[in-house]
Amino acid sequence: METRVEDYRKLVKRSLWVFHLNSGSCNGCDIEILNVFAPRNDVERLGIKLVGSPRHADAIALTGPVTRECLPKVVDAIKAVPEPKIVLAIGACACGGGIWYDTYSVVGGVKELYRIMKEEYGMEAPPTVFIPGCPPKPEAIIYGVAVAKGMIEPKQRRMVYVEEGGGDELARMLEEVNGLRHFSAGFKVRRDVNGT
Amino acid sequence: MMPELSTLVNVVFVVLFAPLLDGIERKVKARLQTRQGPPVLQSWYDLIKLLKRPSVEPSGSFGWLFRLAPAVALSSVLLASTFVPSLLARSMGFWGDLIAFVYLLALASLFLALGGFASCNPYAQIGSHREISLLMAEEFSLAFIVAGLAVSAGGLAFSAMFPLPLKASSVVGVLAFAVMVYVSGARVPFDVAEAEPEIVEGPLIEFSGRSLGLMKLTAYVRRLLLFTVLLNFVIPFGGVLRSSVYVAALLVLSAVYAAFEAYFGRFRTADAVRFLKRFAAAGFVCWLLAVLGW
Amino acid sequence: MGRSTLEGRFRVIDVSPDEVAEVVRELFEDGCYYATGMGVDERPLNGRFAVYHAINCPKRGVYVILRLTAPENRPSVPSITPVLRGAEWAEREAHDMVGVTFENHPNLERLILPEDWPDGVYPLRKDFPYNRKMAGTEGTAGVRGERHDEATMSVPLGPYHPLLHEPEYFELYVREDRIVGADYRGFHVHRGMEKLAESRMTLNQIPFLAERICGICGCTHSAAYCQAVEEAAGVEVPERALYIRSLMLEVERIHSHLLWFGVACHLLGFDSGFMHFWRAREYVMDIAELITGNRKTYGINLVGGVRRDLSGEKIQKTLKLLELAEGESREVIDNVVGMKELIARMEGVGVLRRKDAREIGVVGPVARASGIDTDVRRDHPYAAYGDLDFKVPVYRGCDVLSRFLVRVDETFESFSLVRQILENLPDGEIINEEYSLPYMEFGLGSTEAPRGEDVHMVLTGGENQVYRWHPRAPTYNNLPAVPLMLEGEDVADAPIIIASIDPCFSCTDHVSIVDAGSGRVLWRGPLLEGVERLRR
Amino acid sequence: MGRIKLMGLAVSIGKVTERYPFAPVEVPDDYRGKPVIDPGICTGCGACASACPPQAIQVKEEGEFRVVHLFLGRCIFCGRCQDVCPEGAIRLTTEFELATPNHDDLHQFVRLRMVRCVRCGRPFDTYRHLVRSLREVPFIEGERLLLCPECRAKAPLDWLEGGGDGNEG
Repeated sequence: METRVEDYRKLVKRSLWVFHLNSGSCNGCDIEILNVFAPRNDVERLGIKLVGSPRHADAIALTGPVTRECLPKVVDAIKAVPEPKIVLAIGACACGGGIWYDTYSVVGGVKELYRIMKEEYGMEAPPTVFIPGCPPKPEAIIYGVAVAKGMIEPKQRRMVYVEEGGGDELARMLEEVNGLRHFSAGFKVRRDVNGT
Repeated sequence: MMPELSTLVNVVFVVLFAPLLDGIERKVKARLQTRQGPPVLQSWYDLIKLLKRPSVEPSGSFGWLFRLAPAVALSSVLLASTFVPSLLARSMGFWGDLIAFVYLLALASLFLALGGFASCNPYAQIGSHREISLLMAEEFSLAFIVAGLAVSAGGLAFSAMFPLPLKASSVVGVLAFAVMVYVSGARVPFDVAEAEPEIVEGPLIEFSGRSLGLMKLTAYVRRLLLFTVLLNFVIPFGGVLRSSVYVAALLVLSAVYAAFEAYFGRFRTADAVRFLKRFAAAGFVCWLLAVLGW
Repeated sequence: MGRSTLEGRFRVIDVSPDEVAEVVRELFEDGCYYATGMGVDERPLNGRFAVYHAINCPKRGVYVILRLTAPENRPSVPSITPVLRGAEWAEREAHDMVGVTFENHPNLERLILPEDWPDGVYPLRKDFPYNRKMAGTEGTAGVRGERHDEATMSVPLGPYHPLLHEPEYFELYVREDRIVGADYRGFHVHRGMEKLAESRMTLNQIPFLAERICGICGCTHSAAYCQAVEEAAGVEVPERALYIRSLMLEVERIHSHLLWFGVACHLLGFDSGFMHFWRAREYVMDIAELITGNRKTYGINLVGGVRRDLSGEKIQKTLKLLELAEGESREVIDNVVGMKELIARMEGVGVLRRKDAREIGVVGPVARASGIDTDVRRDHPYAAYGDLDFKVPVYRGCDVLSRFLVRVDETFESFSLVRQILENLPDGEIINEEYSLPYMEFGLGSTEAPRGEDVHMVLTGGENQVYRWHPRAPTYNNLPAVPLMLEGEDVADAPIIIASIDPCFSCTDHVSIVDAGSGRVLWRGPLLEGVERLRR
Repeated sequence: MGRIKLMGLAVSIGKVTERYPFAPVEVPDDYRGKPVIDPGICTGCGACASACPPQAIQVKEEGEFRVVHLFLGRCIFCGRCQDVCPEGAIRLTTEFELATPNHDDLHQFVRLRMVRCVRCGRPFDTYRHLVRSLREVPFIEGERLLLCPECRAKAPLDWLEGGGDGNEG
């Protein structure tokens, strides 16, 4: 797997042709994809070109949550791109299904798509670079492409924070609270107070 | 130098330089669109990548024709390049090399179209249709121009025509030929066969990997050869000076053509064909002048 | 129920099934056109299904909402399509999604849901869970359209085609490079949005959902939704908020039109034009990023106002960027108009006659290019447009060029509007959050999106939710005109003609549609062909 | 003529291409970029989760812990979480370089310890949220906050019936 990615990166180091595959996106990401070809960002300078035929492509820029209607066509288009290939999942919809990730007419992002591809079509999931954003700004897309080409080490990392401390802390906390209120600690309920 | 060796040098030069020239054109266009553009070697990078990738054969295609087309197309332009003096002034000419040259280039176009038909993709078929109708329309003008120039130079061999004698007919002929070079280079507004927004690169849609690379290389070489013939018509001297003037002129010519291309909208097929039919008049004038001996 | 709101921008009238056709005919003869319609499952409230038809009367500045109901056991109401053609899709949509039958409808085919969707399952009924995934059924395919003869070739445009950038499907029937017929089939971008809004979402989450109906003109959708709720709940929106809303709507219009010019140039083979326009557009994107924190999805509208204020510094920066954008766009447009071969490819192409335009009920620049003087900003003033000064360009060429010119004029009107807004920005609060949401109150919000009239209807629900939300994007009204425009044209002109309505399929497909424009029975098969041909 | 002028315009403007990714790019200070939860402040109250339109933030309970899970892949960067967070624990940064080949990198988890109900022993709220609530309500109310909602609902009855000590746990 690793070597495959390495080979791929070597192959597309200076020339990466991308097929744009919209699987039911709102257009936001699609226009930003076009935007990276406009003068301000001009990714042609990095050897990147948008191609109209999946046959010519080295990578797929996938946008949208993959609607139920699009699913077979998306699978076909992915199939039509010759190996080795990579998928750039662009935007919140492609990365995680977006705002409609769980509705009746949406598959819900590439993870789900790959699951269905494997189960129903017996296809392996291609390596994927996730580019979150809604839509990602053009620079974020370029960053994603740079990550895919191995030009940049991604800096986004999984973060897990686990709160330390345990049961003893309750007493300390309550002391603190009670201290603030000039009451003694304890849980006695005073029944004689009105308004409880 | 021996003609064989010099021809070999020329062929190698043509193959190496043609993608570079395309890279330069891309750069020029980019600059005229206020953007940085790709590195000048970009077309080479693209080609190398394509040649490394496998080619996929679509299911419904005529396999053998589909497989054969890129190879035939490339070999015909390469064969054509042996007749034309490019970097070095000597090459393997023979008495009818002009005719052979013209038809070898046409053969390359034809196989591009046939490859498109063979892929059985509807866009490719429309593209191939357009390619053929354009080819027909081009032939008409080209026939007059070539005939005019041949009469003017007094022979059908390149050796007689390079350079052309300074006559009214040759001036008109060269100018008309310059336009034909633009047209058959498949440039906007005459790129109807490959129109990306309409029919997705037309005949090339189903080609991938190696065969796409060969097709692209064919197109680059074709353009370079057309430029070369045009320049040979006018460069009057030989030797080292010729080589450097040739390369410099090639760069200038290609930049000018690229600038034109960047600032034109695409024709409809019918408009393009109509234009070419009218343009045949220029070829006719050239021929007439030549016949009259001017 | 049975109330009638006599003031404001709309009026709800309960009509009986017997009189609806007559009422609709009278309205149409009065110059009104069909805006949109929705089916509502009101069974939990009163055991009935309801259909709301919204009819726009621009002359009177009011939307007339006709409400029809039918009992649960016999969900059937008379169709108004025979009287008003524009209602065809809306009625089919209600039939498909809610399961209301329309008597005498000429073509009550499935419209939105995939062909393999099981019969008798209606996603917009209240008993359908929004996140239920339905397995497909076999054997519901219909008959394929019959335009094929020896000399006619069928050219698929889509579902994946560089022209579209969205998965949609046009099938052109071509004889020697001439288009003899065209079909459109949509529904690829149906994302189940309406159901989602009434199930999982709360009142102030929906603006963000509405914004994602379309990534180009999202702000106009969220504004229309907020207006609809504000109308329903009677929320007073602070003056400053209204101005900021207008500001973003105009910024959006500029960016959308510049985008369109660029795409039009690209489709005409003039890529440098694309580059020039998109360079100028980049300043507009910067303005949006500066004011809202994102280039595209502004996320600025909430019910009751807007989320972000505008500091003096930002206003100064905006004005500076605006000047750059306007200067460059002006220069580029003036020169592009001077390029003869581009103009020649737009002139006289894709003609939509005024009469057809009226009947179909096209909106926005498409209508204005066919000589119909309509603009929601002027006819039904909303946000700050009542205070602002602008012209509505109208052209009579009926062709692609006129649509181009309408957009040119509009772009520069918008530049002036942005300036007016920034100069006259009133002080004060930007949001009013002190409101209470009534139960089952109807609201309608409409805006002039870059592509035309955008209408949202809302029925408020309890507990910070909506009971029903129905957006209708402008492309929904414009698309039926495309097959008419295509007929008899050169294949090479198909892209620019389709693009000339500035189609936004994701907008339309929030519910999505299919149609042949000619009432042909459709089949799902050909949809796959384009890609199948690419398959190994 | 138009085309010559346009060409001239292009030449006079020159090249507008930025050097990104080889040079950084400026974004406005209030750009809506990556949301970050400050795990030291978050109390796990769940306000963000209920405001989040795509449910990119979800709050779940896993045994002793309440888990605030932010899934960046689904985030639409609207900033509603920042609007509604009572603690200011979540805010949007200007960071937009989020691309990664690894789906796991798109998740942020904040696991907060929960308090057990003093009566039935069921974990029902985070320490932090409880402490905060205790500070804000009168002390008597505060003691009731140590009960889980169910026990709390029952509590007044117990007292009226003379059930005695509320502190059984």
